[in-house]
Amino acid sequence: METLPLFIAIPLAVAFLFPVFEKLSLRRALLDGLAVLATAALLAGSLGLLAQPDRVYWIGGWAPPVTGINLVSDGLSRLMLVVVQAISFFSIVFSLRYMDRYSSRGFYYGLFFLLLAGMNGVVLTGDLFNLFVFIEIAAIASYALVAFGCESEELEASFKYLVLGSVSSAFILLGVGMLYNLTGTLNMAEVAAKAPALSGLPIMAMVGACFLFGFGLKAAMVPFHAWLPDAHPSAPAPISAMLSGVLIKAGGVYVLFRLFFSVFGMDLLYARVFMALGAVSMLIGVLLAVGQWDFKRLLAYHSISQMGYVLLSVGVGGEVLARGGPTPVAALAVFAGLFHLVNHAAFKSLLFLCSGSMEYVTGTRQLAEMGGLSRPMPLTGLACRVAALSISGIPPFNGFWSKLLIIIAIVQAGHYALAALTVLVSFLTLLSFIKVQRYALEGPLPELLRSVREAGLAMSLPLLALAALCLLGGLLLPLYAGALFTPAQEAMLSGLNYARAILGG
Amino acid sequence: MTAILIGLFALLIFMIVACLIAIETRDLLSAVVCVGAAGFGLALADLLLSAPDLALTQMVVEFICVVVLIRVVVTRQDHTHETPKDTFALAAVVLCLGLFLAACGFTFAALRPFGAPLFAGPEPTMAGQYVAHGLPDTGAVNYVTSILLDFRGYDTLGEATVIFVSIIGAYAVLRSVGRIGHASHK
Amino acid sequence: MPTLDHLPYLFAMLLFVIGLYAIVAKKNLVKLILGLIVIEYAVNLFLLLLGYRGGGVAPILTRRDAPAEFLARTVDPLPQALILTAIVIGLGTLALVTALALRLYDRYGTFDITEIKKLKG
Amino acid sequence: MQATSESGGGLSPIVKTVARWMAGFILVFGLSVVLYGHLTPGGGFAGGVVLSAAFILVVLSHGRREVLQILSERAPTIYDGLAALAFLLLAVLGYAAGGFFLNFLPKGQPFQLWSGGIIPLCNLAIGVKVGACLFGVFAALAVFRHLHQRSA
Repeated sequence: METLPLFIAIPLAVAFLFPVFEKLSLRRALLDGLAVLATAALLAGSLGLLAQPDRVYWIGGWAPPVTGINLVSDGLSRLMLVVVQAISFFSIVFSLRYMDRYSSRGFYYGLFFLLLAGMNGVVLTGDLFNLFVFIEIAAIASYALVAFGCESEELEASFKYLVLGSVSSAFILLGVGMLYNLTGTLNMAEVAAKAPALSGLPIMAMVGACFLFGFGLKAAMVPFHAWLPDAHPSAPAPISAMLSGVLIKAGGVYVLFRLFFSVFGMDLLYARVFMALGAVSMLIGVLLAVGQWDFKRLLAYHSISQMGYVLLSVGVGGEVLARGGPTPVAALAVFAGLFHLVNHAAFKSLLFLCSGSMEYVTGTRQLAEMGGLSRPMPLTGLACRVAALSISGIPPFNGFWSKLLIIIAIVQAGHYALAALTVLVSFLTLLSFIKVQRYALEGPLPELLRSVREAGLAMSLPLLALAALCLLGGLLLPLYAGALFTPAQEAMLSGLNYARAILGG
Repeated sequence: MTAILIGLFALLIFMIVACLIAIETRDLLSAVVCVGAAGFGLALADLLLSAPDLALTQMVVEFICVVVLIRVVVTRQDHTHETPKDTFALAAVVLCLGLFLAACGFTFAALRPFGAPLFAGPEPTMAGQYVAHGLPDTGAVNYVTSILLDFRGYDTLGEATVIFVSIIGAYAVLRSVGRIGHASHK
Repeated sequence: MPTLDHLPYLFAMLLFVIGLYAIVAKKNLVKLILGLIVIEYAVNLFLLLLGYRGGGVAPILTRRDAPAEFLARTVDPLPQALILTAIVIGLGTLALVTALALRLYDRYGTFDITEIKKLKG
Repeated sequence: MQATSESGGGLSPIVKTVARWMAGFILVFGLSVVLYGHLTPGGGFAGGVVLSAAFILVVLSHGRREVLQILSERAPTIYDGLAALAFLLLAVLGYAAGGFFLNFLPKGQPFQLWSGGIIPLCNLAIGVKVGACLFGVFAALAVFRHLHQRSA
């Protein structure tokens, strides 16, 4: 029995059920149980998929020559699938308690599962238009979730996010239309098979620009980042963890990698654009983050900066590949980028969940109003420290290893200035997290917060689990790299072989 | 072909003028009506370009959109002063958009000319296969429907989901009480 | 440079640019929504133009048609299916954005985005 | 018309009766657009929008207060969810029969209402879904205004 469609069918079925459940006024425990069970099953399924070989599933039985829509499980999509399921599982467990602060639990779960279904659809699909449809599902669910608290700032952030997101979607659809006109197909593999004949035409630059703008906006790369620092902090904390932890990756960076590596084929121009976007995002993001006093807003700016690392590293890999440089260097750069992507998902979600835990008990997100929280909240304090050490790149946590690999790869590729920039940005990241430690966790406990306690096991457990992942993710890398990263890295490096593998030519 | 081109350009110019009026007029109600008119023009263009399914859908969707938007606008007073921002910024915006349009004009020469898509040529295309297999394999004589609900039924599931997301989202946003307990004071 | 063959595409893009202009330059929430609608029209029109075949007939078989001859004359049905999907997605976005705009109006008593920023203070 | 429905009173009895009759005709027209979607222009989406228009007409003519008495806030979302589930179920039934979204029913004779396998059923599910959804959005924006939260 083929399991790939279940990654979309299960979250959709669960999401469709929630309005019915609300009508029936079922007990809260039942809703919670269903949500946890569904995400846990999906997580187990995605881990099980890791052991299986690459495969393609043609929906409705329409395989070439009558090309229907296909689901593709290759190294890269399996990697993203695991990350999405893992973060969504932890976020749901965290929500059980945290969402007490909000009304309408049924709507919340409904939107959450639609967001999840949208991301799974994006990650698995092998069809350009289908990609657009599922990106819209994820995006519209995230617009609504950003405004879920119904406070004025949240509504405004959501409006801004929605307008910019819709414009980016329009550009994506334009790009899809042009590609369809040129190739007569929407299937990514078939487009990839025809792409070499089209390369060099000016229209391909237009198509590339449309996709770069569309997905760059969804990934919040720097010239297009204006919405993220408003939108991500406005959402409830588990949703911020989902948006920063996985949505900007699954709906932005992943698609950029898929399109530019597997469909268009990496060339020097695209690689340089990737590198430039990555470097600029990395620097501007961290510079804007240092001055922030709102904890979640600070984290949101760091998301821009950390995704810059990923794009820069992968861009360097693509550049080495395109100019015919040594393959091991390209492989290392791509590997480091993917490793950092996964690490960022772990520590950034952890940081957002920590901020949620602190907000839950203190009622504020302002660093200046907090202080000394590590004493009344030892577990949250510990998790928050681990995450801060990870994101600043302190050994032995996972962030250190991925940043080290990125810097080694950039040096080997001969870009010394970029390597120096990466080191500088790491240093600035460290500075801004020293500030977080200093004001939130250390120092005297303010009068108002004398009575705060840890918010309960349901909120602490996901924090501790993610903190353990941050520690072990780096130390145990040799054990799981072969199962998780190597196939993904190979899928990206093999470039246009993607088409051959799917079409069986 | 010439008659269709003339009709098409007339409709396009009508749509562009209607949209420009909609964007520049001060009265929101007339702006909504103008966009509705442009949508009506689009429905006519659909009919002209042999897409009756689209014409029907566009027309009914247009009706709903305009009713909803008018309902929103009509009872609410608006005091927006569209004072021109800063002439320099506005000029920069217009320049950027003009450059984008020029880039389109330059690069579109490589697209298939209007009226002669790949589908009409001898090359095998996705749509060509759908049309060849549409009647024998799905039994539907409306090819758009057979594509929507059979060959690409999965897309349609996604689309039905989008509508579901948007209504759940709209209901979530319209809740009168969002937060319980102490709201986060910023 | 484009000839008459590509001119319809450029008209669709002109419409697209008009919508973008509304989104970038206007300050009224309703105008922003109208800009989004115009952009959606433009993209739909662009896709439709891409699929048109000169002298084509609608992709619906009638009892009078001979199937083989019909297949050689029909316009490309695939873009039409895509546009139907895109129309519905646009409708969904419109519903959500209207709800947001209404809610913002209830909070601030205005559709003016600069006023909203000011009130937030 | 807008002003009266705003205050909740609705229009005169004659208008209400005519509107109800009209709504009936629109409903039948919408259903036929839905059911004949695989034979003529139309289909689930267009037909669903027509269905919602019938209900919207009734709401506009009868006014807020009367509608609120008979309509629960949650009704549209429930029908929406159930219809979406039905559509998903069709896909999953195909899955059980051999492939996700497999058209597993007999295709029938062309030009007959019962042809196209699962296509008419899909159209019906989508029609109900879109109708419920659009009516729900309209009702949320125009009738309910502020939804009362109910903790689940």
